Amino acid sequence: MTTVDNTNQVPARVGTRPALETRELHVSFGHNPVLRDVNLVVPSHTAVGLVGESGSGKSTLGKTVVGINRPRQGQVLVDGEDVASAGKRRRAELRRQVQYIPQDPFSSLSPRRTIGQTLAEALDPGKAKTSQHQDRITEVLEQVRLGADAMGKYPHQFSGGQRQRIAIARALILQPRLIIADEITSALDVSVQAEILTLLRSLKSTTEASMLFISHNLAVVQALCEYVVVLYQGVVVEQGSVDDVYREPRHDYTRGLLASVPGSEGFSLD
Amino acid sequence: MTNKVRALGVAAAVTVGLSACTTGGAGGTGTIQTAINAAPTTFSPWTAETRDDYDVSRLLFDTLVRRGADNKIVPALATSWESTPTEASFTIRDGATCADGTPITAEVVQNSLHAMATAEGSVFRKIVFGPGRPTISADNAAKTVTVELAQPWQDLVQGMSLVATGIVCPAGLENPEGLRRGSVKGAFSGPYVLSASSHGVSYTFALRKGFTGWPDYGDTASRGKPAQTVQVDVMPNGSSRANALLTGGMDIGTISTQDMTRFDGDEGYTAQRLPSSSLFVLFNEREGTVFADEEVRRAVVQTLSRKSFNSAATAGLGDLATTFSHDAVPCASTDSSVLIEQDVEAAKPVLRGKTIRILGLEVIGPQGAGNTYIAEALRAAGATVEIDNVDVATWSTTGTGEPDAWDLTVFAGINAGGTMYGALSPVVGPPTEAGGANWSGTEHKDVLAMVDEAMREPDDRTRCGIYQRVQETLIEGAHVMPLSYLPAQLTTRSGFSVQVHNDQVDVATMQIDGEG
Amino acid sequence: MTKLARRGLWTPSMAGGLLLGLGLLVAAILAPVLLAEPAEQLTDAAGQPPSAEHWLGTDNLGRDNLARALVATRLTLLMTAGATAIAVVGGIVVGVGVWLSGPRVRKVGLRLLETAVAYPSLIFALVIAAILRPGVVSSVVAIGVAGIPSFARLTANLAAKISTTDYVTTARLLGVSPRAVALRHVLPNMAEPLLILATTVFSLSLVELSALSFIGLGVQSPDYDFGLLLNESLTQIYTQPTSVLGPSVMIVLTGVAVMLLGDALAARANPRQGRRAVRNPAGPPVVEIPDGDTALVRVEDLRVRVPGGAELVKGVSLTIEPGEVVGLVGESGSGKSLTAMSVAGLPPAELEVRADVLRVDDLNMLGHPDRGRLGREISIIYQDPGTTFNPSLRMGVQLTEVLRTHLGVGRGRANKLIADALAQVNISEPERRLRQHPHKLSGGMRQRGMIATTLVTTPKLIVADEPTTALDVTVQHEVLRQFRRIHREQGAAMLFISHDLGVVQELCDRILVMRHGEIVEQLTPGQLREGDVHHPYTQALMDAVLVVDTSPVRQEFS
Amino acid sequence: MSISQSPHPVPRTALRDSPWLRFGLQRLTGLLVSFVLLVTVTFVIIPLIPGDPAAAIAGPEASGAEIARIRGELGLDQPLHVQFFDYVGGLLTLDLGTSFASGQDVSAMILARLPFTGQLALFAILLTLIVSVPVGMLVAVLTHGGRRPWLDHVFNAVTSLVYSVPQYVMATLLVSVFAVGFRIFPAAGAETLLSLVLPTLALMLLPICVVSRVVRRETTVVLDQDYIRTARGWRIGRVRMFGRYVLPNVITTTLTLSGLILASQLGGAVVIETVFAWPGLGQGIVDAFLARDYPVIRGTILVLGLLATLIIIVVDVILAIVDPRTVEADHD
Repeated sequence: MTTVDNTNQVPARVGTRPALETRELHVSFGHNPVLRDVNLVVPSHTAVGLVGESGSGKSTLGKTVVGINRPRQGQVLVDGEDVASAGKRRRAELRRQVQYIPQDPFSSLSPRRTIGQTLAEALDPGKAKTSQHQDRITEVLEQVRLGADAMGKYPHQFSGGQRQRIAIARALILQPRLIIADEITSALDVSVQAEILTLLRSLKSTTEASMLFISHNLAVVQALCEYVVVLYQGVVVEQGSVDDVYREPRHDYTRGLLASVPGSEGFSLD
Repeated sequence: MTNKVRALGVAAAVTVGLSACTTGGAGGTGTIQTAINAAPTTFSPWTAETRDDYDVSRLLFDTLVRRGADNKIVPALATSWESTPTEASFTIRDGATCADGTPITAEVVQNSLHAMATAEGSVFRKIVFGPGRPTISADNAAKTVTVELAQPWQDLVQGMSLVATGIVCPAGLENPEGLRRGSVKGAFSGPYVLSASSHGVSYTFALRKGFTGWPDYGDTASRGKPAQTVQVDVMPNGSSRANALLTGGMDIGTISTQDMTRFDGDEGYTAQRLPSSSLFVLFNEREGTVFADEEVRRAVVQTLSRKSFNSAATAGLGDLATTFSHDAVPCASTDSSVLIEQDVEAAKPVLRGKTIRILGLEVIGPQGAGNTYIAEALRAAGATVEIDNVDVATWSTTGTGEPDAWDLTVFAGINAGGTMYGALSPVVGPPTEAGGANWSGTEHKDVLAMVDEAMREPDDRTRCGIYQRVQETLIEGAHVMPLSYLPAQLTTRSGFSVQVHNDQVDVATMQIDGEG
Repeated sequence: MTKLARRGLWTPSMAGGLLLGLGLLVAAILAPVLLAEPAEQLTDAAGQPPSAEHWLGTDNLGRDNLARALVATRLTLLMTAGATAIAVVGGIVVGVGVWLSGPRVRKVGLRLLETAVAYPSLIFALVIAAILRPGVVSSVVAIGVAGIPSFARLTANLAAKISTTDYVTTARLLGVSPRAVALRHVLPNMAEPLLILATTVFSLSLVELSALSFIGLGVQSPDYDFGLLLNESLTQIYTQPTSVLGPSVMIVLTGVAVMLLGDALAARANPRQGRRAVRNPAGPPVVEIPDGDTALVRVEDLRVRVPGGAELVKGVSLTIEPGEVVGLVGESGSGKSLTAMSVAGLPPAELEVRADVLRVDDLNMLGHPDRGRLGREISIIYQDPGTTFNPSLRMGVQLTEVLRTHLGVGRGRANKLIADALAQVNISEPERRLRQHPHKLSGGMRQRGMIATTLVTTPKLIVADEPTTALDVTVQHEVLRQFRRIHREQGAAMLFISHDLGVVQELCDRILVMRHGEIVEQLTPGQLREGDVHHPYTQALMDAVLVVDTSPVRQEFS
Repeated sequence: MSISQSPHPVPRTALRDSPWLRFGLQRLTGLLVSFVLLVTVTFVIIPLIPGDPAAAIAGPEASGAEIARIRGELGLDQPLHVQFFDYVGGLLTLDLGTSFASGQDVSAMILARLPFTGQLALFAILLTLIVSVPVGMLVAVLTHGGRRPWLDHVFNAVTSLVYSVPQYVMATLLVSVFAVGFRIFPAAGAETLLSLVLPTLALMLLPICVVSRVVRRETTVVLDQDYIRTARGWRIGRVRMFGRYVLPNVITTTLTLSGLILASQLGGAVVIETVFAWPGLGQGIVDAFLARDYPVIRGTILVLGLLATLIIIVVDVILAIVDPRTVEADHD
């Protein structure tokens, strides 16, 4: 089922609109094309892994989807709706349907705001009062296995892994359609990475959100995702179900990726 | 601080003089370093406005006569003269030349004086010639120039000693703009030519070869020679000048700040304190203002102490004034009994509840301390006082242009003409709003009539009697209150000299002494 | 006070600043009430020299100089505070505003600010003061407004850093309005540096206000501040110097008080404050190696601690045989890096390092061994977050450093050698790379560059501190291959640190697992592969290692 | 396998994409914009200063008629827009007009003063750098990592103290001690090279405090950088470490700051110039203010603005050469 061409091979769930779809997306910085003709589907209630090395454009894709970067061409559809052509208010609503978790847990939380304030701001960007949303905040903190007492604390009182949980909670609190997790485990020790992955897996079954999981490590993707999209030099070179792609990689680059995880079959230092 | 010193350029500062009266030969020697406050505003003698302008013009342009001790007129370019109240004729020295070699004939002098008498923008025109146009004629053969006046004007001969009547040679008359900028060498008739200049920074004057027309002040002994070069730097800060003098960076200079006392008892220097401007209280007497009422003016005068003011404004270094002009001006009153006596208690009831707006010139004492004294004294006497200490430009603008904005000011009279008539100008005659120079707003027709009478009077004693009445009228009527004379100190390093006559440094007597 | 001391606040700077500041405040509050009469009443005792009655003499209106200097404190402090407030508030509004506006406005705004900052601010103040007519309010406005551009620029610089942080990006994505972003995120996070800058602005305003007085455009009588008093008396500096003393001393004291407070604040804001370098007792530069001790590196009972605080490495002992590759594994904070850096002789200066034995070959790392030998024999490779190379130097200079400094190789030859080495570690166009600055190279290339240096310097020991952690897996793979290769070719011993058991098990001959400053288990790669581990912590680390499963049945992750 | 190499080798760009060209164009545009702004703003704002130039020229003893005549002569009775177009027209032919007060050519007046100020500012900034860079670095190194806390406090206290002394007090002190007291240096004027010593010294002290504090702070920051740790690992000598690894990274901030100080000293030396009777631009503009000499004020402000911008550009170029990332950063 895997191909090397750009045909969309991740199937949309029958009867439901995909959480995210990109159509012929082109992004460039100055005159350097970064993404070319990217077609991508994240079906409802599904985790899709987006893999590629640094500079392959995978983070750019994530940032384009949430609106940090502007595409030069192509469409981003959230819940079947083109974000760019939506009205201003609708666009804001669609944007809130897509939540973004950045890589570095140390710079993603404002050092001068309590966890409660940070989460309240996500719920209500206008007022950001903790008191009005106490219940929801407690609830989401519990979802990421942090106590309600975290609410009054500041980021520096938490470890990297805990901060990443808070960042996840901030993404979850709006009950979004899609979460874009941009290398959220790369800056963590492997042991912490494992904890986060465990958390994400359990969240898959308790929340409705789909996930676009960006990583450079195929092993991590395998631990979490049903589908995988391989990006190489701004182009999707391979996509399909994790099982299919891992078992029968078509592209050299994918094979290289597979063989570079230490301990995996085919990994060798000679 | 700069503006303080700068304003003293307007309100004070007698600076450089040059040359020696009895040095016959053409030979000059060495360099004299001196300073002026600010860049000269003009090199044309007729339009000279600041003391710096006068000094520079003195070096460049000769005048017919000079004013010596006791107001005695002495020969310079003119060797002799005759005068009546309406006419004067001058005999021109033989062999005088312009810087470009043109002989200075009677006609050259006639043309120059004519140009001055018709020049726009010379404040001195009236001081020298009085109202109306003079007729000037020359007789080349007899080497005489005759000035006929439209009406009697006793100050005419003295006026011919002012820088403003400096003789401009034909080259300068042909090029007025160049004359103003100092770029026409042939225009100069005086002992020096401007040989180099960096405007606003420094000016170099070179002694003219063969110049012999030094003024003849009489028997004043002189051991020295004029300098071959006079180097004039622009140096606005009084302390800097004092420092330069003390460290040998300057030979002759004028200091008007408290730095004067730094030379007290120092044998390496000759220091001479001269009144540079006369300070007096001037009231805005226009109708409807608080000082239209003589009683209120009198109360102010009764409140103030000249001594305390002098202490605040000059640190006690100035002399107390007995009239509104320098005491060296011909016919100045020296009678302190004319002054209204201090009587604070009598003044209090009158001043209570009155609002007085003081227009303070900030150069009267450090940060306008003199004005502060007046304000505090009036406040202590019960008046409500508003005080605004401003720089010279704003002071002039407000004083001449905004009669509704002030009630009282301490006027700093320079009186560059050195005549009683000149000293009177801010208080009598047409008010400023009518195009005149009178700040007080009242014309004083009676005083004007007396001045007119004085100008017709050929006898000096009688004339001074009339002027004495004029001063009494203004002082006793509390139109002005004489305060003190702002001192400036001519300081000369030993080995150098400059002559002072009649409290004025002749702008032409700097010398390097003896062996040099 | 003890509380302050505990928070590291009670420094001499803080003490001095507070003391002076309080004194000035007292003067500002009390002097105008108590000393109004001697300070303002005209008396006949004008221009008097210092006496028992008038310590600093009197001015020309007979007022007491000392009283005037003290009374002026209030107005001076108020004016300076006012000017500072204008500069700071204006600067913040402009600076943050510029950053929150669109890219076009921002670019133009920043450029204009830059020019405005370069403009002589005193001239700027001069114009404003002249237009407003000299006086208290106009001086404050003039100096305040003239200070806006530089404060705005500083604010913009700080805001620039903050506005690129993830939390600001996230807040914007969440739809938080720019104003709220500024108020909630940008401002609070630069409050501290701004406060410190504000103290600088305060002392600068103080001096500039008095300079304005000097030019004659400051406060006008009858009001008086230090500047006016100073200016009044400066004309007497040569004749009655004591009159200058009051205002100048007051100005200097005020300035010093504020600067000291600023310094104290800055010191507190610095996270490294409170670090105190430790003078570790120095042993001899070399030690004798007992007969029969074949180890290249021997560490016995290494203890590293914060002086008077926690022990971070608690008695570690280890050996590395010549040519052996030893892995040191553990999570962040387990003490593995401290151990490695102690071995390399570069522990953080503020830590206390003790050991029974700590040697590399015969070099005593507790002493001050010969620099040349250290440089030649021990090579260190760090984690590459993009900052391990000096950004302003070309790669060639940096990579040939050891060759030229310690091996006496000339520049040309060193470049040639390193270029060959780069080619060996698969770096294309090595000559060009050497001429490039570090930021032009990818992380993998930089790490391979580092490895290449060991090819030419042939050290006895390579200490690699998480050298692959910041790299993508594919790049990590390549870098690991190069490690293996130089080990094969050079036979250097290696201390390899990682938090990933998966990484070390492929490379190392022996693996030490560290936790909480102690070595909890020692393993061979074989044991690891077979899962023959005993310590639960090692087990947990093993479980955390993810490998790609390409077998038909999906691996279940628990 | 070369997958670890950059997938986007930077392609050879067209000239219009050259970062250096962009950099140059941007700076030029900036220069132009600030110049236009400066011309307009100064033109409008200067006449707001209370005090009539004509009254200032005529003096207090002049008559109302005389003042009115002078106003006409100066062209002040013309509508503002006419004056403005005259002024701009002059500027286009590089003519700054003639001084109200003296009738001299404004550009000549400024040119006469510029070398004095330039000399003073350059000397001061050079010496500032020569003194404060080593001092700042030395203090940073000696106190790094919490060593020698006493030095830390002494450095802070001394720099605070010197920083807090108003420049004119410092200048006056220097004069009274070294010129009037010991007679080592001239007290005033700008005749000899020796005349430069005291003004330069007076002008330097404050920047020395500022710059050495900044150098010290920056050095501390640099010393904590990863690349210094790397260089330590190479065990290179102290001299090389500070010369090659610390200094270039400290110098960027220092240069920027020095540029700003240099620019601001060109006009900001007003106070020093007054005390030392130094005939520079600062003194000139104060004189012009007092005389309400609009053309000179405007001309000086304009020239100072131009110089400030030029200095910034020069510093930018130097920085770009030292650290090429700055040019590329502009590219975004």
